Amino acid sequence: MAGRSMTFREAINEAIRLEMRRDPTVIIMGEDVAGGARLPHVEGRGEEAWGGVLGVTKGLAKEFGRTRVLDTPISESAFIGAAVAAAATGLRPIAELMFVDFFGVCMDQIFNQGAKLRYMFGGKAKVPMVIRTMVGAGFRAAGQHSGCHYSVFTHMPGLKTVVPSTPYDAKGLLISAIRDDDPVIFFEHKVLYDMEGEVPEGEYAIPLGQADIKREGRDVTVVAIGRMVHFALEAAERLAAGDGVSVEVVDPRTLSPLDEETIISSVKKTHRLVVVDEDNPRCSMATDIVALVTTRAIEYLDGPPQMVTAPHTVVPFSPVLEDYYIPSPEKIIQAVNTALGRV
Amino acid sequence: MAGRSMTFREAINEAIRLEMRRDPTVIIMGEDVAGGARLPHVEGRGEEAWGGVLGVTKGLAKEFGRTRVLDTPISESAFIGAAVAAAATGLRPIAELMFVDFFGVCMDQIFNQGAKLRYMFGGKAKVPMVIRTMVGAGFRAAGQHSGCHYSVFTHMPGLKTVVPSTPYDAKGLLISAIRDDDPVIFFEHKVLYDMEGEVPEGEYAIPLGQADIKREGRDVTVVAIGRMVHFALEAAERLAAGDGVSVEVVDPRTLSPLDEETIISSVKKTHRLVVVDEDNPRCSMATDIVALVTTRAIEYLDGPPQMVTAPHTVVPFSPVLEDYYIPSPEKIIQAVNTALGRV
Amino acid sequence: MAEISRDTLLWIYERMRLIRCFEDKVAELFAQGLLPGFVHLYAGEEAIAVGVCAHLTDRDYITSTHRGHGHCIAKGVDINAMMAELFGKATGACKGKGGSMHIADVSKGMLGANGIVGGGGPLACGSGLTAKVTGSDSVTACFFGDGAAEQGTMHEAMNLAAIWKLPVIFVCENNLYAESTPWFYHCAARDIADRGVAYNMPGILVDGTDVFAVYEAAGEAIARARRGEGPTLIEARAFRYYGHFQGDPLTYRTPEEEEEYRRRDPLDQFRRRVLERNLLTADELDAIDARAREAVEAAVRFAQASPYPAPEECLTDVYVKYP
Amino acid sequence: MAEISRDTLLWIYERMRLIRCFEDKVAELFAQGLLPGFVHLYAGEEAIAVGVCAHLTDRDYITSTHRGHGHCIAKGVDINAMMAELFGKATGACKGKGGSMHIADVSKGMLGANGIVGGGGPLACGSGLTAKVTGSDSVTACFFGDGAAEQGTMHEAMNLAAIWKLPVIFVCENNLYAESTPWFYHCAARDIADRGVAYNMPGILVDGTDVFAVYEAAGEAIARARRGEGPTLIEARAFRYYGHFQGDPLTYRTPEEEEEYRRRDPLDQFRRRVLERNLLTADELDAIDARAREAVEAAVRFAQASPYPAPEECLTDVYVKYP
Ligand SMILES: Cc1ncc(C[n+]2csc(CCOP(=O)(O)OP(=O)(O)O)c2C)c(N)n1
Ligand SMILES: Cc1ncc(C[n+]2csc(CCOP(=O)(O)OP(=O)(O)O)c2C)c(N)n1
Ligand SMILES: [Mg+2]
Ligand SMILES: [Mg+2]
Repeated sequence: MAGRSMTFREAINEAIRLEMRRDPTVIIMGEDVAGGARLPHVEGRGEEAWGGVLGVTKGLAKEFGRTRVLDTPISESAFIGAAVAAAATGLRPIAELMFVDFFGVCMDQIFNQGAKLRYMFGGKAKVPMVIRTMVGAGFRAAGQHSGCHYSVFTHMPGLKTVVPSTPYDAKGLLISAIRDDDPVIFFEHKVLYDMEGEVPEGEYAIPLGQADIKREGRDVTVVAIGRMVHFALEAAERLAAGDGVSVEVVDPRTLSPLDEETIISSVKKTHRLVVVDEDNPRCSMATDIVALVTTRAIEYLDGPPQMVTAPHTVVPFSPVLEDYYIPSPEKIIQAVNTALGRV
Repeated sequence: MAGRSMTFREAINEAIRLEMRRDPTVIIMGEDVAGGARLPHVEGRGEEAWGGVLGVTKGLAKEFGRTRVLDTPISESAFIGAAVAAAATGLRPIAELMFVDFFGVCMDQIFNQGAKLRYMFGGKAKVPMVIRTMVGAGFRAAGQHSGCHYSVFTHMPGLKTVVPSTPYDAKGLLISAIRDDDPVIFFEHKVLYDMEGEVPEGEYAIPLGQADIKREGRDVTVVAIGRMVHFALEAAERLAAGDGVSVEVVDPRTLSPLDEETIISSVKKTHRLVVVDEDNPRCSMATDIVALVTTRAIEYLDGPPQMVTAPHTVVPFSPVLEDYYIPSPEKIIQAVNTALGRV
Repeated sequence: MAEISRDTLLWIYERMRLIRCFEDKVAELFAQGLLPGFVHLYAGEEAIAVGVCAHLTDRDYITSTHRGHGHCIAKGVDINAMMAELFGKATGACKGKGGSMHIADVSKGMLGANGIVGGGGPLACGSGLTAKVTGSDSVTACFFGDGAAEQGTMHEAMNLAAIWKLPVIFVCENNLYAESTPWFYHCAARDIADRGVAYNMPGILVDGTDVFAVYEAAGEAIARARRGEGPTLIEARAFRYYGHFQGDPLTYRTPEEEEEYRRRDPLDQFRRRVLERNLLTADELDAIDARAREAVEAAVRFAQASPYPAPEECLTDVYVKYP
Repeated sequence: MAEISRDTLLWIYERMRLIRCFEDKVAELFAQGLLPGFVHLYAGEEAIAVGVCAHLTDRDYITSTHRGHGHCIAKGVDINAMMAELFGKATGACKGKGGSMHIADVSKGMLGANGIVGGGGPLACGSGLTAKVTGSDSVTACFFGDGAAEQGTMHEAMNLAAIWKLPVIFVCENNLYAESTPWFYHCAARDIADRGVAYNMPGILVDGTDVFAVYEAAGEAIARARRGEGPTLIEARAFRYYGHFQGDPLTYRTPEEEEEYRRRDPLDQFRRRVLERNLLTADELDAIDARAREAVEAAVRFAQASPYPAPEECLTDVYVKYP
């Protein structure tokens, strides 16, 4: 049914719900994903206390019960590692790492166990699991709750990484992630949860490794990730209105695998590249995409690629500082102008 | 005294020893850095059982005693976190993370505590600590003991990252790292430990953030990291001998801060860039350096930059597979030829 | 209780009241939309931080949690700087860079609130290690929640402190919940204090609403640590009055529980007991209440009048020197 | 002991002997420079893996450590495939990609040796969770070292298994050292088994050189787990005969210790006891010894005759499908 609008949060919830209905081996676990475990006045009534810290998993415990929707202790290594081996022994677990900033307490189970198990076992095992995690600045959540860091996971062989930017993509990509036979890290930008968008009913799967051209254009290719897609679209709108510049906005949607061809084709058409990434700049997706394009298609570039990223700093708390930290539509416009040699 | 030759292992040992003599607040801790703790026939005699798993810290416990040379349990979070706060309260700890591959069990203390403390406290604290860790393939140590992953640390604001390639550099950079007031991660390539080289006696400090041109050349700039510097030099030698190609080999030595100017000046001179990195390719130092050069000096490049890296795979065990995994002088020669448009 | 000096009694009440007033005011400001981000409030748990810090000087250290305001105040951090930090102002304890979850003042021995559950355990070993290596008599108190007890870092830290006989005390603030998850679900142990056995250290369970009980248990543990006899684990049970964070619907809490904790309010308990025994007078206590309220109002005025940092301040303080 | 069937007794001895022969042979091959990388040998600890796995079928799981050969053999992994793996051959259990520290055979319920100390604890919760969610009666045994007991992951895993009542047993192989560090230094607990209290689970200390003791304790724990009553912690003390890895100078070990462990050799103990009680005959045991030796020789021949993988095999098996 076209025309049905829902939030990013609801789209994610629906993807999980549909997959849990379809496949009894899909389970979900994390801190307070239901909430109120073993409290008679909550669990006893088939209720949940929270449904996730920002309500994303609300209603799942009610529908699927506490055997498939598991509240966990604050033991990320234990429950993410449990998801790895549960996946290797027959389940399709979804584990929630509440904020990506917490990866440091459980990264071993992610990159050394989950990601490498198949390879180290000579291909004789698979690990069909998903880790959902929140990323991004904008909530004044300060230095330990606002990072992106998907570069760290994209760097790691054996992991797949997904960063949806719209409710539609979030649902379709999460369905694919759950059905995928490899470990997938699914990054949800917290500022997007309340964003509304069209989301068809029922199941649909968006293949991992397929970029989406969010806006077609001729003059410059802007590759933007996650929340930055919207800033890029805003910048494109303003550039079109103001100066008649035609910006193509490419949303890779998945970072590993990366749809290299779509990015390169776009640059071959526009001859200009701007990469917009909310992550810190060093060894980042921004550098990754610039290196991809310049090693493979430098001869098509009419000028230096531009990167618009967060600075090489921790995320600050104060609104004035955080606003300075986050790439803005203004900075994107400026970078596009620079790319076009207009400054 | 010039002309004195010692191994990379000995150079590191000497750097620590000299700094511990000079500054009583320098301590060192890690698993078996002395060995045999509390065994009467070992510790009782002022001896050590191991002096580090590969003997790098041998003799330190004997000279400085067990209060300053601390064997730890296999509790990397606890002792690296302890190093962070010990640094914030007056010591200069050196903590040994035996293999970088173990960062997943303690990364939170490194990147969320150690690296961010100063920033989050508004500059009102400092964390003068060093984490020494082993990197690299070549020992047939397989998927969980052979990684590089310095990109992950270079990505993180607040950390400094150092990858020495020679005994001389190792000593001078480690001395700087210990004296530095910020947290420094010091990556030691295990295959280099037995490498000999000239190392002056006494203290000398090589500033962090200064690249070293390991070989001057005119035709192409090869930026190589750690062990790869030696492969690049070998390739340069063979290219000079065989085809008269003049290769400039730039060793950044520290990845954060990165000596951008030396790299860019070299490219401005040679007009060709090859980056050689033993790490996995995605969101790596290779992409970082390519992005640096192409965003800032693309107009000087006479052709696409080349990257020679490990593949996007786990490190395999079997010698035939591992040898295929590691970038080789041959692959560097091929990349140089491609950069020069000779293939 | 008899051994507690008048000055200490006054200090204890003053700090507990200051925490309560501070937290109630923060709740109010937050509800009015005046504070950015989110805040975790300490109201209801005052007796724990204050009962422990009553034994500490500026040369001693504490490590803290996401729920750190109470620890800060008990350790003597300036409330003007704290309030300004919550507003994100340049005059804040961290120049506006840290916010509620990272307030710190190393000069007061306060090693920072911490956004990572269990993050403070290893840090406590570090200040403990400095004391040991330099031969100072400084002690570190490590505050952590019941939920944090399930983090691997706390296990590692308690074991390390025990084998190295570090001058650290571990204070588990069991406020019955980790977010909306009750502690009896997330924790397999019968009491968290039982885990002392796992590290061959004393494990003491105290009523964390009773500042005298906390004061006594902490006093012994700190003395033991100062004597070089190693760490102690104290589990202090109390209630948190507000939601996990401000805005929490609190669906997990029952009216009975609310009633119980109101009955056992740490400030009321203290008042009742010191008045019963004629240790302090009602006037003295009322004066403290008034001063605390005024101090918090002044802190708000200070914070509101303070400037925001310049946006470019975002870029400083990452390193001491870079390159 | 009386309750152990003849078949089981034969199986136990055969597995223990096979492990011993395998490890002695690996030591020899390594010394000859025939094996790449490094190996951690299980000789001396055979009674633990075998005493536990005697209760398990292919539908049960184990998680293992860097010292995993013994666990593999006890769980029924083919020794030809194991030996070929150590040589890095294409016929290896992991096609030469894993090596000693990552040998695995999921079809046998062996979830992999593990290069990360403490890495197996969380994994054990995972196969336990699959059993629980799917309602199977499968049990998981999690082997870990004394050194691993100090990793946060083991704490988290034991707590999680306990609160979820997962069918997992935790078997701590206390071989007295973590590398060169004695366990009484790195571990604060009086016994590692004491840590059962921290998770409200039974904590049992057994002699890990006595396969009957291990068999009995593991039997009870596994039965308990199968009944859905949750996990048990078993600490089994034994000795490792070789260095931490092959090449270790063993400076930390005393002649007295070597003498003691030779006296308490698990295979000798078993032999003595079954012969004393006439449960098996010397001929039977000798025949097993001979078969084990021959099987290991055959494994070496198999491995040596096997081809190396093609170099490009480096690039496969990272993903099931990519993109
Ligand atoms: C490692 C980590 N995991 C999860 C979180 C999210 N989180 C913040 S507070 C909290 C609950 C903490 O419970 P507890 O330790 O009992 O402290 P309390 O809030 O009750 O004071 C959680 C899960 C976090 N900050 N860090
Ligand atoms: C997380 C981690 N830290 C350190 C190491 C290095 N390491 C390998 S084995 C070992 C000692 C393990 O001791 P124990 O758990 O007692 O097992 P044992 O070797 O005695 O069987 C260490 C420190 C590692 N592999 N993983
Ligand atoms: Mg709590
Ligand atoms: Mg051991």
